[in-house]
Order: sequence, then structure tokens, then C-alpha cells
Amino acid sequence: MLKYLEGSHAVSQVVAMCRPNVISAYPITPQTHIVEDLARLVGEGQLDAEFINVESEFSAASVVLGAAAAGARAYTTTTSQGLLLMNEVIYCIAGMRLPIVLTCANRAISAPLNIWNDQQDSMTVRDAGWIQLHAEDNQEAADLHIQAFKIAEQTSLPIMVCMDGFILTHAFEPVDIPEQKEVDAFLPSFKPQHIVDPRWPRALGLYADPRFYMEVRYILHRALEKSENVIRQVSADFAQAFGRESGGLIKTYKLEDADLVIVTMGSVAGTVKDLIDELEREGKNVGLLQICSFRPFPKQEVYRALKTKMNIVVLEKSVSLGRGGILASDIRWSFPRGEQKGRIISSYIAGLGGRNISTESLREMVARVEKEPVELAFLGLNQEIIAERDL
Amino acid sequence: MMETTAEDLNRVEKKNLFASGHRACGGCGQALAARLVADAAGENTIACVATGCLEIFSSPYPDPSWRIPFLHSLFENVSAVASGVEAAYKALKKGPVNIIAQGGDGSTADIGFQSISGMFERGHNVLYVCYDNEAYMNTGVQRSSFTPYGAKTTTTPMGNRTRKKNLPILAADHGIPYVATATVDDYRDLQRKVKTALSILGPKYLHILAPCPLGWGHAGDLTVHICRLAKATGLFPVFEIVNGKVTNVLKIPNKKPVEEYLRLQGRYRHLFQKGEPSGMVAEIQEIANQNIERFNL
Amino acid sequence: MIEIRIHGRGGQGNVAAAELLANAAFKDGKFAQAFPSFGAERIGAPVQAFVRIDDKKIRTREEVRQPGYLIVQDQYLIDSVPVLDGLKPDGLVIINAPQCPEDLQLKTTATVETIPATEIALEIVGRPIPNAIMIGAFCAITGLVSLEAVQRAIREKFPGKVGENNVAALERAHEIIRKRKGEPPC
Amino acid sequence: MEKLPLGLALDLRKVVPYKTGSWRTMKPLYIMQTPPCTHSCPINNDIRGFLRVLADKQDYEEAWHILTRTNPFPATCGRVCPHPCEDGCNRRDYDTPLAINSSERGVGDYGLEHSLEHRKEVLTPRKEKVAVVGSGPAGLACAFHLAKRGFGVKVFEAAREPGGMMRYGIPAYRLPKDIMNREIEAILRLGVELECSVKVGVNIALDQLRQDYQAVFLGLGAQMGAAVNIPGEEAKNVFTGVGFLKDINSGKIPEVGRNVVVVGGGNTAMDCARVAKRLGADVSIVYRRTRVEMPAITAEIEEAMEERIMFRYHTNPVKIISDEDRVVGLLCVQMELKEADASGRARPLPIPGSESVLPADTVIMATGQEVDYDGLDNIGKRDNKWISTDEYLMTSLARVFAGGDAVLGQETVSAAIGQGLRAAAAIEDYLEGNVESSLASPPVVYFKDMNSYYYTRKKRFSKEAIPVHERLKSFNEIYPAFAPGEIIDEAGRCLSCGLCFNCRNCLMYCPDNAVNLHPATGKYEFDYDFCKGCGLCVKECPCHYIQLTLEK
Repeated sequence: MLKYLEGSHAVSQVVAMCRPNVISAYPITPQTHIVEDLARLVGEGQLDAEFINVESEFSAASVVLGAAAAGARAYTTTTSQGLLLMNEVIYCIAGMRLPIVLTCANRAISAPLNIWNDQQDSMTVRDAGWIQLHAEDNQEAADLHIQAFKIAEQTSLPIMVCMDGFILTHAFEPVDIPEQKEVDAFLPSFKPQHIVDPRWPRALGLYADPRFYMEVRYILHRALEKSENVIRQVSADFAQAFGRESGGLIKTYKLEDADLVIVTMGSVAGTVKDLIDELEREGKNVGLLQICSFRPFPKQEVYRALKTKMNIVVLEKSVSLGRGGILASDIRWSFPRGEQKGRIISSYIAGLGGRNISTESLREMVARVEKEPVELAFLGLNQEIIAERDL
Repeated sequence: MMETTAEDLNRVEKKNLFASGHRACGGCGQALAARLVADAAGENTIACVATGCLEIFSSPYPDPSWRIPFLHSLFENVSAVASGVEAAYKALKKGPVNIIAQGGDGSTADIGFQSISGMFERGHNVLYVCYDNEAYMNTGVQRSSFTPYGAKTTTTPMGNRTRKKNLPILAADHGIPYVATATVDDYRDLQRKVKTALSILGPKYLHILAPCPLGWGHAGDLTVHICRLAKATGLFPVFEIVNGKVTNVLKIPNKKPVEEYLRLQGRYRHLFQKGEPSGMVAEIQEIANQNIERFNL
Repeated sequence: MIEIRIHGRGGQGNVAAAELLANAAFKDGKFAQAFPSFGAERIGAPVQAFVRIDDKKIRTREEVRQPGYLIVQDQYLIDSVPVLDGLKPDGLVIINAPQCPEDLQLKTTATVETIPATEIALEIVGRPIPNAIMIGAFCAITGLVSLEAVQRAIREKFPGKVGENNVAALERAHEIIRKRKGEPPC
Repeated sequence: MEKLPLGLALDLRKVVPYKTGSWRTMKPLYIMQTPPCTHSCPINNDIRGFLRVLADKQDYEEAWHILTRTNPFPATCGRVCPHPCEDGCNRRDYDTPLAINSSERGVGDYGLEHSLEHRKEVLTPRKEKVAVVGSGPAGLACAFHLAKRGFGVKVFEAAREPGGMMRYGIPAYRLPKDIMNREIEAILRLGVELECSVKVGVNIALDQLRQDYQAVFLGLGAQMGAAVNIPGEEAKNVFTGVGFLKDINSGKIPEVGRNVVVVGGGNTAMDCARVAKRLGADVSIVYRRTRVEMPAITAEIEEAMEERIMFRYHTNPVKIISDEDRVVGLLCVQMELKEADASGRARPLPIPGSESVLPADTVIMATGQEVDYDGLDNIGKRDNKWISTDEYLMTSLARVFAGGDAVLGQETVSAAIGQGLRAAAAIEDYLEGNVESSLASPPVVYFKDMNSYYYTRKKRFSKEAIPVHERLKSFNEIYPAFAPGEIIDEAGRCLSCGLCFNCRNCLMYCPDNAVNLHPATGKYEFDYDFCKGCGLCVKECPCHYIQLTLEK
């Protein structure tokens, strides 16, 4: 049923419908509204789950690790510094193949301290062995959580659902919140693969010497690659069951006869779509390739979508300092060596630390990349406040 | 929860739920303690173990020594992991089951201190067992906050200048229902304390002195004897704290001078240049005396 | 697409105002989006909130830079914050002030309306929270959202007495504007 | 190779343990040690063994069988043995030695009260026959062991009744006759033939026995009082010690008169003195040296003193003074001790002019005994006094073995039994053609090797002898028996030196769980697949039953 509500509450209500057994989280802006609302649902008895108020994100992640290892459907949410503090556990959860779902309300990283949105935080754990799905709007954020539990439990891989902090978490807009019975029909109850239980004594978290470690990591890598099919399938099943497209690996907008393609992820895609329509009215053919699944990175899908496109600009809210665009390098790497010739793949870093990404600034970007390839640019940079000595 | 009668409590258990084949040094006090604890707890137990010497020597793939469910992830989070296991059992309405979080000094008193404090404060039904070998033995004998005054470690080459952190008291001050200390020589007492703890609902803390032949510099065959001296000198008081009240203190009618304990161990050898005790020995005796007075040993 | 920007101080219910307006539009069967100019601002600090209303799905996420409508919950902000920035020349600004618009001498070609929202709030709600009155004025003047939808939105968000007080305040503002329309300006 | 499980989550029921035994350089072994009690017992009785079954199972019958595996005379030895076992007992270095002797007496008496029968070790009778000469402790012990081993045995006894010195040398207040009789009967019930009043060498030739039997054992004893060659010894009321005791024990009670002087410092002297005292006389003992040099058992000396027998040291008889043919006194001279003689004891020399006369109605010369070689002169001898044998107790005559006082010189009942036992083993070896003697025993364990932490101090249990004035009224035993419960408690004090007493330390303390309790045998075993040889079990084994040996 279509409800008008805040993004955080759309997520918390849907998560509750997924019937997690154990929820543990530590408050951090802009994730707080999600935990507060889940605490309320558990407190009021609307959700039969254990809600563990821990003393740090590190323990929050550890609690859900333990809970999942004991057979519980477990959920946590954090952002920014909290995610960095979890980092060690994040790697463990993946290595132990525990199907935990985590909501990352994407936010910038200190220093300087900044509570506003970008996607640097989830980028820091992109190699940890988690599936990372990016939501465009609150409807998709909500839908992705329903899919996430299903994908995670089918693949024994943890999933991070990324939604831009504030821009989505704090935005009020209509979201179709499904009925509990619809969710139950779509998401079967959790059948854990391997748990600690005295009836079938197992050891979880053994150490592996050089004879075994590499194989374990290789298997994990392959599991992520193979999860592409599951992500695609679950997204399709979801469309079947709920009558709307959500998630999947990639999405495109007016790509077919586009001369220029903008590649991006997350909420800025909406702004870009409006711009594309405006430019179309002005006679320009610009298209959009939107990455929903950043990990696993859908190399083939991206290649198939872009192989005829010669001018591409990657717009992203994170940067590999000293290197440049992170998504950009993944896009460049999606083309076989031979096919990179003559193809322009520009890289734009935008919206760091909550900097507004305006249509004007995007227009400037488009105008520039139509003229020349841009190795790396920071969108909307205020040159006046950059001191010479800092360059 | 186990139903426990006095007879159950005093029965000595030998089930080898922590089995042969581990890679501990000969005469390892921690390996001995881990078996005594596992056997006392019994089959219906989940062991959550922190990274450390115990974990390394007991849990290599594919031949770990554990015969009860075993869960390890990191160094500093075992209390939180155990909290999660307990939460899962509650939520799934499974159990009852004994959940025992265990680790060495570092994972208990130092890097894991926040985590254990959180577990105590939240009141999880978990028994935390600390195997105290008074330094970071896994990484090669570096100082921990359990390293006693005067002891030599690779990071306190001139002898440690700080006093041992008193975790049993800190644990009790969280308001948890049961805290106890024990040593590996008195296995009946140790196993009784494990069973007592498991019969109580809520967080419990058991602090076991587990000599490390390598780190303490004594022959492996002295492990049990050294524990007796640690008690007889007053350096390691054995007691229980039930609902905040110190009870069941192990009296030591014929007390021994600390020198007798120190001289047996390489980590204190520097205190006896040319056989003569240095001033530090007197200070260590003073620490023992304070224990004797404080706990009325 | 209708774009509204709300200026106020932390604690004056700016985000709530945006949310209520958008929710009302939603109840009228339109697409709507509301979001704050996020931040760590504490009570008293100048803040903004944004509302978009449209007949089709709203996709853009950028802040509202050229609003057709401005709601200023505190007239004294005018001196400290460039509230009029980007306001469309044919736009509308509604200001919480007891004076007539002329007395404010705003440099804009847009229509200016004032309403003594704080007084009314103190009288009806009992606290100087002007947001319900400002919303009431907005829908009375523009008719972009129905009074009835706003009433439902308020009752939804604030069940019980608080809600009823705010609904009363809302209706009072609506009343005042309707009267004013019938009469020449003083 | 096994496929890696998901997330490396391993099914613990499939684990194949890693064998840490390969780390070992030293290897622990369970090695039974000889306890010092057994080591110092002339019979090598399994003292630890019989005490354990008493302490653990309160099983008197089993205890009796353990004791009688070696000693057919527990009730007898439990009374007359000077119990060197207690001198050896490791408790001596901890608190006080166990009351082994009294416990043995209790077990022996239990055996008699319940008429327990000895167990034959070899059930099928053998064709070989052995003749045993003399039915003293040596002869009967030898006969006993040979009979148990399935040999046909015939015992020839010169006296009218069997027992040798046990019967004729020991007064009833030390050894009630029926106790000894019943222990002898138990031996005979094993099928041992006994013929009394037959003096080998006189009534039947030794060579005859050597023809009729495959082997002969001589347990002749030393029953002849040694000649003293002192003027006046031909007078009436002058006895040899053995002669005096033999009369008493055969029921001939001599008229000793008021004053009795006993010459000598050995057990016989003490016995004679104490018997005379019981006959109502004032008794003094005359001895050339001091108490320290007295060969008699300390207990006997002390009891004699308790019974107010006068000891005259540094005194030596010179002449027996008689009135007509009746003794009236003994002329003695004071002696002083000079440098040691061959026997290692200080040599006494008379002090000129120190003569004095002791009034005496009876003089008993208990100054040594000899073997009666009548008709047996062709046997090789030591110092022309005792029978000489090789290490297997075989004499100069082939197939003729010997043991007891006749070989050792004056010794104890236990020593004689020990020799009978050894001779029996030697005879069996000889008849079977074994070259190796079967009596090698493991090393002795001493208290310093043990872990005292595990033992609790507890005083030795003892019972007062009955008061002197009571003792002297009769020939009844002077020491009351321990009650069964008292024996069990005392047995509980046994440290079980050198043998497991199931304390479980090795099992509980092994950090590698490399010790198992075998379900069937109930014995502890090392699992060398996992033992790292740390030695913790060795240190914590209370009784030194575990030892660390170099890994081969």
C-alpha cells in the first residue's frame, strides 16, 4: 500500500516485515531514524526479535555475527565511521559466509568531520566479500531489503544495502509498503547452512594455514561472481511478485541511441534522469547507465550496455585518493584492452561531504565531456577557497 | 540452565570435550584449564573463543581440538559474539544451552575490555572464562595489563613497573551475580565453579590462573606446583563473589614467602642478581601482604 | 513542478511543515517530496526545508534553488539569511510578521504576503510554533493543496490534542486569508 | 583430500586428531617400584599389597592370601618378627612408620579364625619329590612353597612335635602355641608329609634321602647351647638358654629358686630372663658389654627392663660357685671395653681385682647356639660352625640345599622363612634346569622421590602392652590385638610407595589428555600418540610410580 513516509521508516518497516530474529546497532547520524524505529517496533511487540543495544558499532557487528552463526536472521545498520569501526568484523562475516543484511546510510568519512552524504564509507569495504546494492530512491531502498535477505540466504553471502544518507534516509516521499503476507510469500524462513549447535557440533572460524587460506578466499570470490545470477533472478522474481522493477545488476535510461552515457550509482541517478530529459528537449542524446550492484561488479552486463558507446562519463561520490574515480576504474576495466582504443571514459567526483549536485553543474559536466575527455575532475569545486600552497 | 545438586557440583568431570591433538607447549596450563572447563560444562555447551594462544593452538583447520560447538572470529569481540549467540537462542526459542566466552588476558582485560564490559552491563546469560597467563603469549610474551609487577616480558625487559589489573573486582562491580577465581591445580574447585556459574542466570566471570611454561620460564612439569605457590604466597587469591559479596575465600594457613614462587620462574630471574633478592622482591611481598589482608586469606 | 522552500529556525517545525505540505499534496493525489537542508543545527539556528509537488514521479534530489514559493517562519531571518535568493520573479513569499508586506520593503518582484503566525500560535497552540499557521496561509493563498488534506496530514502526524490545536490554528490562518481576500489592503 | 566446507565450518565429528606424540623427547612410563618395607622384609612380603586391599576394600581374606603368597606364618611373624619393614617404611621420613607388624598379626589371626586355605599355584602334581629336614620356620616355609608348586614334600623332624625354635625357643607370652600349631596345620593341609622323632643322620642317613628324593633341604636350626667352658658348670640348676626354654616349652617347669642369673645379651637371654621372672624369681642379666652392643631385639630388651629385670653390663662370669652340687652364686669380674675386635664390637677385657659374687639359685648360660651336626659331618661349613652354601643356597653336597639359622647363624624367624622361600625357588629352578633365579626385584623407592603434597600427616596407631604386674602373673600375650577397624585405618596410612593407588592425578593433569583409564583392566595407560613428554604427570604422581625416560 502506498504510504507517505521518511526513507528511514520505509526501510525500518520493511526490515521488520522480513522478520529478523536479532537486531543490533549503534546510533550514528544519519542512520539513527532506522534503529530508533526498529527499537520501537520491538519494544511495542510489533516485531518479535531481540534488539541488542550495544556499546559500539564494533560490537553491533560482532553481535549479529554471533547471532547469524547461531542460526538467527540478523540485521544491523550503520554508516561512515561506524562502518569503518566495524571493518574487521565486516571481513569476518563474509569470510565465515554469514548471510547478514546491513543498511549503510552512506556518509562521508573524517577528517574533517562531516555528517553529510557521499559514498566513501561503503567504498572502504568494497573488497570485503560483501554484496553491495545501491538504491536510487526510497522505494528501491525498501524493496532492496526484501530482496537482500533472500539473496544473502541463497548465496551465504552478507549484503550491504547502500542508500544515500539524508538525501534518502531523511526524505519524505510516497513508498509502496507491501503487506506482511506478500513479504512472507516472497521471503521463505531462514534455513541456516552451518551453525553452532550442540546437537551437531561444528567449528566456525577455524584458522587456515597457507595450504588452505587461498582456496577459501578463491571460493569466496567465485561465490560473489556467481551471486550475479541470484541477484538478477531475485530481482525478476520480485518484479513478478510486487509488480515493479527494483534492484538487479544495472539499470539504463535512454541508453539505446545516446551519444553520451553518464554512469553513476545511488540517488543522483534521479537528478541525472531529469537532466537527460531536458537535454533531449534541446536535441541532445544523453543516456544513463546506473550501477545497482557495485559488488559483485557486473562486468559483462556493463560491457554489453556500453560496447557501442564511445563517450562515457562516470559520476561518483567517492574517490580513491591518489588514484581517482573508483567506479570509473571499474568501468574502464570492463572493456577488453583492445576495445578501449578511441573510447572516451571521463571521471567526475561529485557531491563529497553533502555538496549539492545541481542540474547546472551536471550541465557543465556534459558540455565539457562533449568537447574533451576528462581524466579526472571534481564537480563544483570552489577554486577560490583552495590555497595555492595546498596544491 | 543445568539442574545442579551439590553432588553434581563436586563431581570431577573427564570427558575430553577439549581433546588431544592441540599444539600447546608441553605442560601448558591453558590447555589443561580449557579441558577442565569444557568437561565441567558438558556437551550442551557452545564455546566462543577469542583470538589468542588457546585459539591458535586448538583450532587449526582441519583438526581442531574442540568437541563442542566452537565459534571464533576476532581478538577483541568474543563477548559481543557470545552476546549474539545468546540473543539468537532467545529469539529462536532454542536451548537451554551453556554459552561460554573465553579468552586470554588481552582479549579480556585489554583490547576486549569494552566488549566484556558491554556484555556484563547488558546482562547476557553468558559465562566468561579468562585464562590468565599474565602476558601476550601468543605473540611471544609481551606485557598485558595482567602482567604482574616485576615480571619480565619482551616489552618490559627491565621488569614490569605496573600492577596487575584487578578484573574480578571490576567484573563484580558491574553488578553481575557471580564472579570467581580458580587455579588449574585444584581441578575439583575449578570445575565446581564452572558448574556453579552455569547454574546461575545472567553474566558470570571466572578468572583462571593458567601458567605458561614458555612465558613464565619454568619447566612444563611445574605448572601445577607453581599454581599452588601462587596461592600459598597470597599473590593469587582464590575466592567467589556472589551478588557482590566476597565469599568462600581459600584460606592459606601456612603462607609462603613470595621469593619461593619467584625463584622458580625465569621471568623473575633478574630480581635475583648474584642470588640476592632486589628491592622489587620486597615490593612484590608487599603486594602479597595486601592481598592477604584485603581478602583475609 | 511546484517547488517550495521553507526558511525558519531550528525548533519552529520547519521539517514538519515541509513534511505536512508534501503529505497533504500526496493525499490530494499528487506526487510530493519533502526533505530538510540536512545538518547538525541546534534549536534557534537558521534552517531550510524543501517541498516538491508534481503530477508525475519526482526523481531529482538536488536542493531547491529557484523556488516558486517561499515560506519564511521568522521575519528576522530576512536580515541574516538571503531568503529571497533564487525566488522566481513571479513567485510568492509568505512571511510570519504582524506588519503589512509593504512595511517590510522587500526587494522583489514576487508577491509578498504576511501573517502574524507567532501571535496566533501563542493564542491557539499555546507555544510560538508558527508552522501550522504558515501552512494554512499557504493553502488559502495558493490553493495548491486542499485544507482538508492538510487537516488529515496534521491529525496523522500529531494525534490527539496537539493535532487538534494545530488544526485549529491552521483553520484560523485559512480564515484570516479568506477574509483578507474579500477586503482591500489596509 | 576432503573438500573445504562452506565458510570452513567443520563438522567436529569428522575430525582426525593431529598426533602430537612426535614432539616428545622424554617418555613417561608407569614403573612399579619396590617399597622399602618389602625391600627390608627378609621374606619380601607384599606389604603394600595387603595394606591396599585392607584400605581400599576392607578385604581381610584377600589380604591374607597376599601375605601368604610368600609367608605361611603371618600370625606368628605378626607376633615375633622384629619388623624391619617398619624401619624401612617411608612414613618414617614424614611422620611415623606404619604399624605393619600388628596389621600382619591381625590378618594372620583372621586367616586362622576363618580357617582360610592356601592356594596351590601349580595344580598338577609333579613327579619330583623333595625331602625337608627340620620343621622349623625355614624347613616349613620351604616345604610350603614346594608343595604349592606341585612338588611332593616330606618333612623329617627330630623332635616330637614340629615347629623347631618357634615351638621350643619362643615363650608363649610372645607366641601362643596354638597360633603356630594352626599355621603349621594349614601348611600340612597342602599335602606336606610330616614325620617327627626322626633325626636325620642318626635314624636315617642323609645319603638315603639323597637317593630317595630329587632334592633335600636342610633346615636344621641352631638348637644346641654353645659350651661355655666355665668352672662349675656341671652343677645342677645350670642351664643353657636353649635347654631352659626347651624344657619350659615342653612343659617341664624347673625349680629355679629365688635368684636367677642369666648370662648373655641375645634374644634367648631375654626370653630366659623373662620366663624366669614369670616363674617368680628375681632375675638379673649379666653381659660383657653395654646395652648398645646387645644383639637382642630392642623391643625384647625394653620389655625385659619393664619387667624389672636387672641388667649388669661390663660384667663377665668367671666361675660358678656351688654348695655341694647346688648353685649358690656366680663369680663375676668387671670388664672394660677396648678397641674393636673382628666382630666389630668393642672387645671387653677384665679389670684385675674387680671380682664379686652374685647370689644365684639358677644360672642360665644363654651365650650362643650351635648346629647339631650329629651324623652330618660331611657337609661343608663356614668358620667350622655354620653350613656354607652358594648363592642359590646349595651346599657342598649336590642336590642338598640348606637355610635358616644353620646357615645364617642365630637369626630371626622371618629370616629363616625367607631362606626357606628362596631355597624352594632355587630347588624348583634346579629341578627344572633353570639357570636364572626368579627373585630379581625392581629398584626401591624412597620418600625423597615422592610428592609429599598429596599425603596427610596421621600418627601411627598403637596399643599399650598390658601392665607389668598383670603380665607376670601368666604366660599370656602382653600385646592386645588391633580391632579390625583399627587395622583398616592404619592400613589407610600406607603411602603406596612406587605403585598406583588410583589418585587420578596423571589422568586429570595431563594437558594433552594422553592418559586413559583402561575400562577393562582399570589401569592407567599413556597414549603415546599424543603425549608430549612434559613430565607433569611424573611430578604430580604422589608415589613415584611414573618415571620419565629418554625417548628411544
